[in-house]
Amino acid sequence: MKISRKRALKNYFFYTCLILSSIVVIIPLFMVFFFLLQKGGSSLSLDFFFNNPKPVGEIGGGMKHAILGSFYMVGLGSLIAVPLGLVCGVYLSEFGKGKIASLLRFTIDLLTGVPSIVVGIFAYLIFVVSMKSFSAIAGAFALSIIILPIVTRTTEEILKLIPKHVKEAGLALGLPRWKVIVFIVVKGSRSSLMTGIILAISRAAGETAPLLFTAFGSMYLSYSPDEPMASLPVQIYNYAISPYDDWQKQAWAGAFTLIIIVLGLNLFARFYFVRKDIYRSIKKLFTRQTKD
Amino acid sequence: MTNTIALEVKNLNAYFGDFRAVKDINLTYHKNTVNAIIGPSGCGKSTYIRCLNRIHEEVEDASVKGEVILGGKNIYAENADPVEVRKHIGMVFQKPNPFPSMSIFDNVTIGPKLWGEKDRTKLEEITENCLKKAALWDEVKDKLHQDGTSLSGGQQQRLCIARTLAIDPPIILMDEPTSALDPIATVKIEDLMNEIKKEYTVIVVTHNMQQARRIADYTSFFVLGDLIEHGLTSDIFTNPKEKKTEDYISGNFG
Amino acid sequence: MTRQLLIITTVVLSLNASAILKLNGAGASFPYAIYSKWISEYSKSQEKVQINYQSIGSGGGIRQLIKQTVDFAASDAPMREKDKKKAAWPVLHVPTVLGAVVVAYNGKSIGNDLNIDGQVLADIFLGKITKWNDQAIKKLNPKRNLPDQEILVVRRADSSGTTSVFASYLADVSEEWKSKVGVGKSLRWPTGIGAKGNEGVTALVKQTEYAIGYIDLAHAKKNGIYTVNLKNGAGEYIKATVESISASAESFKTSGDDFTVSVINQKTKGAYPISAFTYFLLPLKKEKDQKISEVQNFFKWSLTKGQDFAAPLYYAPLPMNVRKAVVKKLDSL
Amino acid sequence: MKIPYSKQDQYVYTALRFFSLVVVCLLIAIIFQLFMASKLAFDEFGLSFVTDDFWNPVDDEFGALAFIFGTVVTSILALLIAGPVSVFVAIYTNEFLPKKIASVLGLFVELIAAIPSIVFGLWGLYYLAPFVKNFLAPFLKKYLGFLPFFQGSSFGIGILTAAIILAIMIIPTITSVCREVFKSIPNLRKEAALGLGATKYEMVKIAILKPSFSGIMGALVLGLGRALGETMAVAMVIGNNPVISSSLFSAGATMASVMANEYAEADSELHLSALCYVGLLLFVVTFFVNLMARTIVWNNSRKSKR
Repeated sequence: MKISRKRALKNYFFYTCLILSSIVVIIPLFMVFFFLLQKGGSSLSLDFFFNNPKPVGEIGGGMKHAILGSFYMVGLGSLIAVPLGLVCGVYLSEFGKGKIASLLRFTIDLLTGVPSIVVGIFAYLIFVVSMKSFSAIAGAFALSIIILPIVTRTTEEILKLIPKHVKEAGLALGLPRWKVIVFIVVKGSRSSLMTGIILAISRAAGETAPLLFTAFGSMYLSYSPDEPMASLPVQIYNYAISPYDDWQKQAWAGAFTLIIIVLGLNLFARFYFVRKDIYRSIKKLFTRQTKD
Repeated sequence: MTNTIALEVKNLNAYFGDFRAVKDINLTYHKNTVNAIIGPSGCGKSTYIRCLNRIHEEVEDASVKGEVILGGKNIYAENADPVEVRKHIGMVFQKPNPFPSMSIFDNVTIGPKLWGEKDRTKLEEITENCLKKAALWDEVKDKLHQDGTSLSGGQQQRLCIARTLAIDPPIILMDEPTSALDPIATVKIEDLMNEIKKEYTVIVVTHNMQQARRIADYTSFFVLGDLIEHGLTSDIFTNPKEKKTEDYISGNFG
Repeated sequence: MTRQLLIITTVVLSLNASAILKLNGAGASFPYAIYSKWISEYSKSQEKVQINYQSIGSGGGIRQLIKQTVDFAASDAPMREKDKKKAAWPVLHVPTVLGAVVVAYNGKSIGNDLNIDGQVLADIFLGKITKWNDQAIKKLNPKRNLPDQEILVVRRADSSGTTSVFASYLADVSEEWKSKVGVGKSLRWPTGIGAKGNEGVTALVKQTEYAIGYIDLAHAKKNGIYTVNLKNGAGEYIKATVESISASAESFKTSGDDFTVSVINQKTKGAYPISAFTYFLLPLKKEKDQKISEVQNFFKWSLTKGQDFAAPLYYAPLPMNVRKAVVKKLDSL
Repeated sequence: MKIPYSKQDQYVYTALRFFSLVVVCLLIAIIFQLFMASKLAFDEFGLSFVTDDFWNPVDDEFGALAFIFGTVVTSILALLIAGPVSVFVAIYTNEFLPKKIASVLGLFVELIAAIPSIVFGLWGLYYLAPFVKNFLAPFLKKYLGFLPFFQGSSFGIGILTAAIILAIMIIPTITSVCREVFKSIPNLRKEAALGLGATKYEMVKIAILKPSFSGIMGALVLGLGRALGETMAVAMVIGNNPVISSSLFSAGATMASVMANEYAEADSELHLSALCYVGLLLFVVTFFVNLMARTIVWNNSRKSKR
């Protein structure tokens, strides 16, 4: 059967769109990368990772406190939001009917659209005003509000994709529903779920506005949850808008670091799942050989 | 024959909302037999078989009335636990559906594992046993840690049967298990049914009359939710009592 | 699991650090660089004190002071009477350095150091003068060859003390500005496009030919951008430099405890007209605690030794007369 | 003691409902706090706040219409750009590229999500704005200048630039979710379509796009959410002028950007309160935009059922 000209043309056009889109998407990323390296590459050194900041004009300042602070607060925030988001996502995809479910779905839709600054103001009113002190906890709480809806939404979409008959097959094994959900549905889509979680965490890691009025920022390394804490985005923000070259360089280097950290996180998550499978099969092979 | 009763169905009705899809079925199944259910599309065969292990009620709006007696107890009694019921009545579905991102080994052992079996050697034993029973062992024994979905369709379906066998249910329901498979795979599954009836009671819905003839000891004929006729397979196919059955079998109907 | 471990260890670690006195301050972003420099230098001699200053904006700083979430605040503009009433204690305004608003523009054919007076500047930002070769500009720069091009006004989009100082200068020189636009941190602008932050205005002016905007001194110096010479109260055209900005406060007289007097458009010779103090805000608690006295020590240090660090960062140090008056006040507390 | 299985499921269900209610309460708390904070402005301006496009902090007169306009226009424009591009990229990576290259491309796209918005903002200011001013705007003006959207002169920053930045920022979200959705479609169906003699394009249309419509919509809503609430990057490049203009080259302002611009420095009570009122309105706008999206999904799924 010969394909008509019109259909062939459409097909070519389609291909062109696909390739063009992919190129167009990658260009900004590389431009930003280039931009960051060009402006901040020269201040990427060991000092940058192992020193605390120094004032303008002194060399050797770093962002150790901000890197650790970001890890601390994003970690704490995801510790709250990821499990909660997974639970809500499961609820929506598995029991998605009924009033509470539609209320929740509606809530999540609204939460994804809350500007980060409103989240910051909210966390400020809840934690900072009542504790009379800026704190890392308040920052983590604000970040968790950013993470929560993204995790919930992606979890719902991903779990919905598991065909119904797979769930029924699980039930037919005489398993209670919750076991089917946890051990078959959720476990079966864990690597896809990771994508959503990483997406959420990477977004939270780059947010300035929710942290400005909550974690506040600090010039020192701090580990206590009830004190102000530095974070990469706040530090980047402060330095990027300053007129001094060495601070601006630090800001770009910081942004570069942030992206690399997220890249590392992403790769780690992917590698983790792959490695586990490889590890298992190697172990299996080994045990079989000794048995024989 | 020293047949004892495996499952007894009394006045079973199944509904989708107000729609009655299965009407007043009364049937008795004997142990160690293969029982086929045939009938035209949309006749309620699948709905009926799904009532037998209480999967039907997982569908939205669906409900069941009547009794199904298993080992002297009604599985639809108020205090009956559907989960417990399904442990005793396994099911294989129309489409092969290995669990996603799970190895062959995990697919087979997930049932026993979640039922509390932790001993690794025992789980390995179960895997080997069930895969042998499902006539899959020789094909997969070297790749137990590959993803279950990497197998071919026929292999996947046999994997699903092995998975069901792993929880050792006395009764196994099969809902058109070969409809998605090629003839060679179909033959393998049919042989398998013949083999496992030594230990299990099999109830199978099939679209294919020849298949029923080849494998079943008893056959029931359904039309639009009604049980038209039930009897020994040889009787149904050679000497049907009802006109409708005869028409269907000779190809004048459905 | 690893995360939990991390948290437990960090909590344990943090218990050891409590011997150090920690002070938090928040507020204006304009003096962030000099304050962090001061803090760093000051802490070299004071190991037991950790001061943390974060630039969350002057308004934010004042709000934190009222809500008592910080030990001191900083602001580019004095607190308003309403806010003073809301604070639990009286608040002392301590001037720290002087800042200036510099009018920057882009235009190779115009050349650097264009002469502008207040009236013309107001008319440009009111949208009344729209071309570079307008008669009013020509009159002030008779020797220049001014291009027949539209002026693009770039202004701050975010609320800012810089805008407030700039607007108070324009209101001082132009009745029309006073009545039509007024003074505030964010305004309803008659013309122009808004960029965020000094950084944004600088970038936009640099990128767009024939644009004009207002920025702080450090951004202007660091970016090699053209700036105007502004006519001051004494009738001279003055370029913004650290010295000319400091000069604007030389004739400053305190009225008692109040250091919040405007230094805009002074008649002092050599004074740049759009200058302003930036302040530390010190809550005068009745019962003095250790924190407050440490804050006071830090303030005193910044007004004496600290002043030497200002000029290299393009902040104008306070003239001697102001320093003495403020230190005297701090000593009397 | 062993809990019967049906009870176990019940407990789990109750727990799930409980956590869901916690999240719902969180939203209520946020809205309540915002409402309390915006009460002053609400009492002062009432609903005319929504219909006035007058914003003057000096005289304490506020109306949010221009911001609502800016938010809706930039978000929808961003979605129009990012939606097709993301779907294309998702298809290309999933169906056409070899697995290794696809995962690298996918990784790159996800990395975009990690770039802090301030970096995007400054990059947009230094690179994108000049590009728009010198190339894109003249190009659009030349070929589409008869449309009211592409008239007037462009200074680089403005609604169009903001929408492009937003589009770049939401692409990773939409692409990643779409990829997961497409992944779930069985190969059998794609092969069946190809087997019928369909071209690749037709295969994608029949076997991929149609069945995953609701998933794609879900992805778009997620992206839209981010576009509506983005602050810093937009504030850097939109020009921040609360005016309503039909030209995409002109400066505008969004609700989130005005909050970011003025919240930190606002010192009059009414100004602060008006900003919170804007925040509250953003909820309303988000609600309506989502409602629209959901209606589209609902209509479509009803159509396809028929």
